[in-house]
Amino acid sequence: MQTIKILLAFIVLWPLVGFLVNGLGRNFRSKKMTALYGCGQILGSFLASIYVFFLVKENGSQVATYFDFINVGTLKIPMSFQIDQLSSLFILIITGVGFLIHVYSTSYMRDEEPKHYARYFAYLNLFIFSMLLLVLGANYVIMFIGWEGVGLCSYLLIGFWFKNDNYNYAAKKAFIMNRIGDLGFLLAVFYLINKLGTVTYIDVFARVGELSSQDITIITALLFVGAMGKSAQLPLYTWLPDAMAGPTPVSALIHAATMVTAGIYMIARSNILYTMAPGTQGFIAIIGLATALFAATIALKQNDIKKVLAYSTVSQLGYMFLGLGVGAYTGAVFHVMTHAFFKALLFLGAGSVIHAMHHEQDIRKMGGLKKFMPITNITFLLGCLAIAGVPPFSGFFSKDEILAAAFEKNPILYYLGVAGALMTTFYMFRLYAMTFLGKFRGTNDQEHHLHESPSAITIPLIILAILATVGGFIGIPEVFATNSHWLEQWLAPIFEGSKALVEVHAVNHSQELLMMGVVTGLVLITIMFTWNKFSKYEEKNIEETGFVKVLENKWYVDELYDAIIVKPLDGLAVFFKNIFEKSGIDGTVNGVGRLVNYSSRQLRLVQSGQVGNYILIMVLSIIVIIFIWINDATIFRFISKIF
Amino acid sequence: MNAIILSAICGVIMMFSGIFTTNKAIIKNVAIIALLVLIAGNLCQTYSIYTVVVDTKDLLAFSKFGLFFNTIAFIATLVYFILSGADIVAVGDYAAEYFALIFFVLCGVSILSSFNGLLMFFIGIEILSIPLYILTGADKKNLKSNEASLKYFLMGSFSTGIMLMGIALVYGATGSFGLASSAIKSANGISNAGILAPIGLLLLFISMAFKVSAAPFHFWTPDVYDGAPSVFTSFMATIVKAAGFIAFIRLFEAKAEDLGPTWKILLPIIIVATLLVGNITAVFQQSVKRMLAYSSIAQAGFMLFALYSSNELAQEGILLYAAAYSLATIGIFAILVKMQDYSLDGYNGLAKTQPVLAATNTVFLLSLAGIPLTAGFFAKYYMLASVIKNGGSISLVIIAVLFAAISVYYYFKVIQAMYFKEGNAATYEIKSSFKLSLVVVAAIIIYLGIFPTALLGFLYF
Amino acid sequence: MPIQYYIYLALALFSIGVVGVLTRRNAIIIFMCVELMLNATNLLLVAFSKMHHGAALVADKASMVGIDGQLFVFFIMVVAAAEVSVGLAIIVMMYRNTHSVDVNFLNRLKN
Amino acid sequence: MVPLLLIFIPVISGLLTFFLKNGNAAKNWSLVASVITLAVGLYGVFGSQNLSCNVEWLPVLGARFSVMLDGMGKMLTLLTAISFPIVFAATYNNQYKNTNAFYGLMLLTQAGLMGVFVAGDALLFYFFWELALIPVYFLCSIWGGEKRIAVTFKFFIYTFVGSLLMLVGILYLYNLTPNHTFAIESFYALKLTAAQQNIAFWLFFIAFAIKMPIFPLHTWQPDAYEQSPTSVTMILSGVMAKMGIFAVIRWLVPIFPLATEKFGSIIIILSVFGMLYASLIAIKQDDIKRLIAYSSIGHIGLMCAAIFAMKGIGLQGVMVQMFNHGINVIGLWIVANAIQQQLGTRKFSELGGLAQKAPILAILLMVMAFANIALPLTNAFVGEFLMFNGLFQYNIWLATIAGISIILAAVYTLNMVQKVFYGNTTTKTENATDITGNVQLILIVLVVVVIGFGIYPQPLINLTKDVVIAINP
Amino acid sequence: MGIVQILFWFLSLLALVSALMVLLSKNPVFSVLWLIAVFFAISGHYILLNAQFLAIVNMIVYAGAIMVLFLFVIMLMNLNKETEPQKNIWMKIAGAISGGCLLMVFISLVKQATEMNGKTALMKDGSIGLIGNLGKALFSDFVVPFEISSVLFLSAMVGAVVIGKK
Repeated sequence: MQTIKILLAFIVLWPLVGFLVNGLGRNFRSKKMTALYGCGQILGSFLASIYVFFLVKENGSQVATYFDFINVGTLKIPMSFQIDQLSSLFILIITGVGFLIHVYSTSYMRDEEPKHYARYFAYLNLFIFSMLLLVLGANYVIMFIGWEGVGLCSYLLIGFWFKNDNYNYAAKKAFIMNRIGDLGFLLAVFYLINKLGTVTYIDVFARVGELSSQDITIITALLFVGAMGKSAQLPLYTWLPDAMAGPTPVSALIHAATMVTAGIYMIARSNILYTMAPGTQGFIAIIGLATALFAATIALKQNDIKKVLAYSTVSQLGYMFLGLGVGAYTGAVFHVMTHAFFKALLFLGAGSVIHAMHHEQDIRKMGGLKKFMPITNITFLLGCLAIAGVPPFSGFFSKDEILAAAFEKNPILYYLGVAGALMTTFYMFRLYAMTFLGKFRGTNDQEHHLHESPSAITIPLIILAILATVGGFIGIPEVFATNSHWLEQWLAPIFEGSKALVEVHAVNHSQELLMMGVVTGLVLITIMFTWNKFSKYEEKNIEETGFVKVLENKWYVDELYDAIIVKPLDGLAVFFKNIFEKSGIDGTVNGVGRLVNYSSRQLRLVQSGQVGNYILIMVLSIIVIIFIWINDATIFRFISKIF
Repeated sequence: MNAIILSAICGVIMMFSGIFTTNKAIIKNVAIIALLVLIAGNLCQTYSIYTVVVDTKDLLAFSKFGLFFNTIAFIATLVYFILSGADIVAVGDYAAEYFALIFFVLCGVSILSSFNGLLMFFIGIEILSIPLYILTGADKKNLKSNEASLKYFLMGSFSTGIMLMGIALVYGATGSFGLASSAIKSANGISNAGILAPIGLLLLFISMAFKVSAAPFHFWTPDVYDGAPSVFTSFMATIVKAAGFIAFIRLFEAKAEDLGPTWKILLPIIIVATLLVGNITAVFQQSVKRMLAYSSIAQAGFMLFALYSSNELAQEGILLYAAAYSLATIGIFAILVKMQDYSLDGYNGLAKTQPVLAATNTVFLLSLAGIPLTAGFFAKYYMLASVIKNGGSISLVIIAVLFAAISVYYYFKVIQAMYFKEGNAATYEIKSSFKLSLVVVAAIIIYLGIFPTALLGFLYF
Repeated sequence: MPIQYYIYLALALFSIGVVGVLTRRNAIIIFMCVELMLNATNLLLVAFSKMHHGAALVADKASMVGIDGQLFVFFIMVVAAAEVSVGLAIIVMMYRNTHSVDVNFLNRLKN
Repeated sequence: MVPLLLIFIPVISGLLTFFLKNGNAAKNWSLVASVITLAVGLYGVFGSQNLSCNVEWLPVLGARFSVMLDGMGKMLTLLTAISFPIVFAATYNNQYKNTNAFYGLMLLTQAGLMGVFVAGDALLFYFFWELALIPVYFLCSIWGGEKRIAVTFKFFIYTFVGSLLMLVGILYLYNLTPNHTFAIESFYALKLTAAQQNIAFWLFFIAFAIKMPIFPLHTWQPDAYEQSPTSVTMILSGVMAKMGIFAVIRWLVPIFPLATEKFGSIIIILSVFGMLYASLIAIKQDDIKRLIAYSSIGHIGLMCAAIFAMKGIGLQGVMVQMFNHGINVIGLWIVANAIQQQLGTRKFSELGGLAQKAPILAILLMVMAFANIALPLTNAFVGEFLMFNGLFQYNIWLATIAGISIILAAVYTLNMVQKVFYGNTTTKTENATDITGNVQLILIVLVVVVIGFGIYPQPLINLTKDVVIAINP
Repeated sequence: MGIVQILFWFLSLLALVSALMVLLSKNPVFSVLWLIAVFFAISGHYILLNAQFLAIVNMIVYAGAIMVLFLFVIMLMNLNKETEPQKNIWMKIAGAISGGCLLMVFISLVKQATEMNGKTALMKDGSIGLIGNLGKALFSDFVVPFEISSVLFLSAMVGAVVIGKK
């Protein structure tokens, strides 16, 4: 117990130390030191995580409580970590992939001046810290801390090159969109506190029975809103493509491998709640699938290498939510993992390309890079195959598991899912072909400088490529071998609660095999088609029209949001500021003052200086007073109502 | 009785001192000494050390309240002499006579604080008024002064006429000029009071309202205060006015019932009207002197609360109010007299040229505005408290405080001029002794603002 | 004589005085009208004193009730005399400076 | 004993300051004095036992000079004690004409604030309430911006009307107390009828609402904050705004339970609307000071709403937030002051790219800004989390609507950060330098406090727990 | 209708008429003379009421001293002809009307004053008006106001000097 407590503290705090050291020392430490330190910290956490992983293997889930974060009346929110099969898996992914990307960054960011270089690593470490907090937290509040923390880091890293205002806008957009989600998350937490008086996972899941089904539905829905923001689902996905403003390794780490999967983690974590809320589950499934397809369609016509990957990320996340929606929690987590591998790989590959192309991101200006950068080429190709779901690459297994579960729920979901998969294959290979095949379309001096990236970049690529290739084998479906789904067994304790609630009757094997075969066939066909369509791609700038144009412009979603949300709010704000506040409220206040002044100016005219008038007024008022008095004082009575 | 006799004698002494010397400094000092004697005499009676025994046949009745008010009035006068004495003698050639008249006024004050019948009341009012007509016109070459005095005189005598008619009617109805009898009469019901008595009281009330410048009988106040020589304005606006209120209260605390329920309605209207006229009109004044005239109307509105809720809290209150208001106003006028330009702009930047004056003046103004830590706050406090204690209407109190807020508006205009506006306010030469006495007065005001009971403590034994 | 008569008479004189004060602009005449008002009250007081006296006589032949009313009148005359001396002095002073006793010219003091 | 010291150290040192002719002497002297006060305040929080003092004052009126420190009082006096030295140190380089008067008045203000927080007698409370106001009036009118006189005057009259109404209310209650006393206990002991409560409640509440300020009584506030000298603004928003909140908790809610329940909904709706309203306006501001002013209206609105929700957890949140908001907003003002002192402008349109020129300032502001939008692990998060909880328990929809302000807060705060620190430098900022040592030091201290209470808020909660239980068992 | 009644009505009429003439006559001197007439009428009333002392005093002090003083002043300023330029007619009307209203109000009052019904003023009888009784009362019960009124005269005297002296 004690060891685990210390270990977890170490895993979480070690990157924080890295952040502090790099951050504070950024002015007087060499890049080498910084890089070494930045990576070292994560490596430390990674190794610790491996150890923890095995500890968990031995003695299962444990909770390490450190101190009372908030302790008000009946509400107790301890600062405590819960390490179990799920979180141990995630911390492995985070620290592992994180480490690779740190290594990659050392070389990728080397052109920065030392202090910004250090700032970069500080942010990156801080991100790892928050992400670990997110997954390790033993209650929703701790998770929320990490949840917002990663948002902060993504804000900082997207806006890393803060001189460029567009980047800043992108960063701001990301943060605010996340906040919208966070509000949902918070409300869910309030709801829990309001109903159960606790937010600790164990208690909540234990006492879930006390909640009415309606409560559960509301809570889960609100939590899912949070997930929408963080994991870029419809309608809150638009920040993710813009987030590509940040440095490419950041996109790889935050916007592909780890942060954006926080939503999936959260739902997997609270799977019991979701299983008990079929309504929400259906909703999630639909949103997930819709996102998957929608993003895929957009990706079809993007020409910015990172944008394509961004949209594919959104779409893949959609798949994961589809998985969650149909109750394939394992599948979703599985896909998170594989996706972490191959999407990180793809991003890093893209980064390598961009690096070689001197920050040229438009694939129409590329092509034929195969011969210039072989390693990148190979690894990237592997990544594409993985994401396309070609057996036996990792993507195949995870995606297949989700689709199978989807078919289980409702064949339509399945067919649409397959369609999405094919689109994925299409745009990925379009990307690959346009980048690496054909002949080079860039400028000459670009061509001269083309070269393979240094080892600090290629080694992570290779490692990730291997993972992307073989990573799938930890979850071989029943079809091929019994009890071979290691991941499922590993995660079983987490999902047993849900399992108990809904009985899963797997698709019979023959049908599953058939489906696999068909899909694989389709995928291969698509690959061939795109391969030779785009390998001889010639740049022809003819104005696209009709539907294609809509796709190119991403369905005009940003414009739509601008029109229906941003503009009206803006107008309202302006109205409040310039009219309502100035003339309305303040006007009334000043109006009182003006009234006093005005009446003063009028009243002083009575003081005419004429004794005659004075006495006249006196006499008149005497008359009035007496007159009213003798007439039974009715008027006085009336006034007495006032006083 | 001491006070009445002594003040009369002091007046005579001052008259003759004018014959023996023309040195104004001496005259002033004589006056101060005489006043000290007067105060001593009055205190002798207050603490029943020695009292001149005169069988007044029930025409006068000396209460602790009245005697204590005398003390306050005399001390206020002392402060007034000390601060403005030099300016009094500077008004004209008749230094001694001015002091004599002031002493006669004080005689009237002490009568008004002890009358026990309409006869003495009437004589007291007249003794109070007639010297004032003269003091108002003391600056003979100044047309404003003349005009003020004539206006004051005409309207004053007119109100005297009304007062007498009131007295006559009361006499007709009750058959006596005493305060007590009609109180007894009213004890067994308003029905017996008939109509003439209440109407008589109404006329009396109106004439008194005139004396204390309550709307709508306030018209003389701004003109007279504005026209009269500033030093005498200061005297009129403070001691005389306070005395008027004492008379008012002593006259009506016994008789209010005769007016029946309407009484409790008529008064609020008068109060609100007075507050309204005073505060609102003051806002626009450019001349500080005139602004103070209106502010004195506003203050009168507040003092009327003591009449509205005639309980012992109100009595203490009116004493405190008299003290606080008199001290502050005397101080402000003493400074005003030193200014070369009475307009608001004349005060611009006084804080730089005369920091002490500015500071003390600020204290006085804060006191008038009723800001806590100054005596003025507790003065207003007592008024409001007395109303609420009588279960009087909250709404009336709220109206009152809102007007108090308005009063802050114009008092602070002066403060703004002194501290925040650029300019160099021109003053006549100022003795350091003057500054010192100003500081002392300010200190007293602040002390009373923290321990008001120090003043009122006398009443509790 | 019924007391009402005297009351009416006095009030009538009083009102005439008031009218005079209101309608004339010669300071002296205004002042005279004020004197008229005073006299009206004097008359009323005397009448009342006699009224009370008469009421009291019924009970006690030697009663002096009502004497205070007449003495009050006496004091009013005293005061009036004093007022007049001062008032006329003021008017004279005014006249010296402005060569007019017209109250309508008294308008230096106003807002 | 401690409360007396807390009041009289500032009073005496303040009065002495007026006689120090040398400006720097006055500065240092008042800095020292405030530090001493801080020491006493800390002693009051941790060490001391005898925390109340009750002596004769006006026996006739039933007013006693009774001061006492409970949890809330301790916390707020501590806030006051902390904020003054911080302000003095942070604005040490600001130059004022006749410095001694400035610092003297500042110390008197501190005395007034202290008094308000410790007063156990209604009349005394009213006295200090005004005493805190008068010096501020002079401070703002003499040392403020170009529109100072009019603006400050408005501010003064506005608040003065409020406090006069409160005075009427106090008198009203005083008159109802059996033995005619102003003691707070006897006010609590009053059993008021609904009718009585309905009158007196508003008399008190208006005064407090103006002070906080609550929509729609807030219009004096942005102007006043903008026009006052920044060090005064810090006090105004950091501490003085808390007077209103404090007063509601101490003098309103316990005395008028029925009215609180009856009018609570109205007030909460007003406050919530005010939050959104202020946040929206803040988005459109072009001036750092005005932006902070409006943002603080928003935060105060939340506190007020949480109070009237009358849920223990929410009240606890208010307690915590009173302290934390004070710290955070002072931090923001310090940044604003640093910028204005150095660049002579507060307009976003004229700023930009400061992150390159003044990285330290940028980082410190970043922390303050994120504290302002209640990011977790900053102190503000705890308070807002609890307050929203309370509001949520009161009414889900109100809480949801109020929650929108979380988003809006992010919008305007990030706007500010971006426009001031990011992007490219402008003509004004291109030769800016980083902040001076003292400001750095102060800001770092603040940041430490912000993060410290963000990670471990329990001390604040424990300090004020009893008060909450007393109000809402 | 006894002699008393006749005299009463005659004097009342005389008083009212001459009072009206006071404010109607243009020439101040005439006003003074009419006012004297009023005073005489009132003195007549006093005699009817058997208030002899007051009657005499009224003649001596008012008609004698005060009005003569008025006459002196008027002569001194020689206002003895049309001095008064035509004054704003509306003012006059307003004054007259309000004065009339005042009278109306008073009369209605007296009408309602039932407590006065049947009360009569004792005519040509009763000894309180006699100088001896008055003197006794004045120097016994009313000695204090009598003495104090000297202060009034003193101040009036001083005032007259201060103001009047060139």
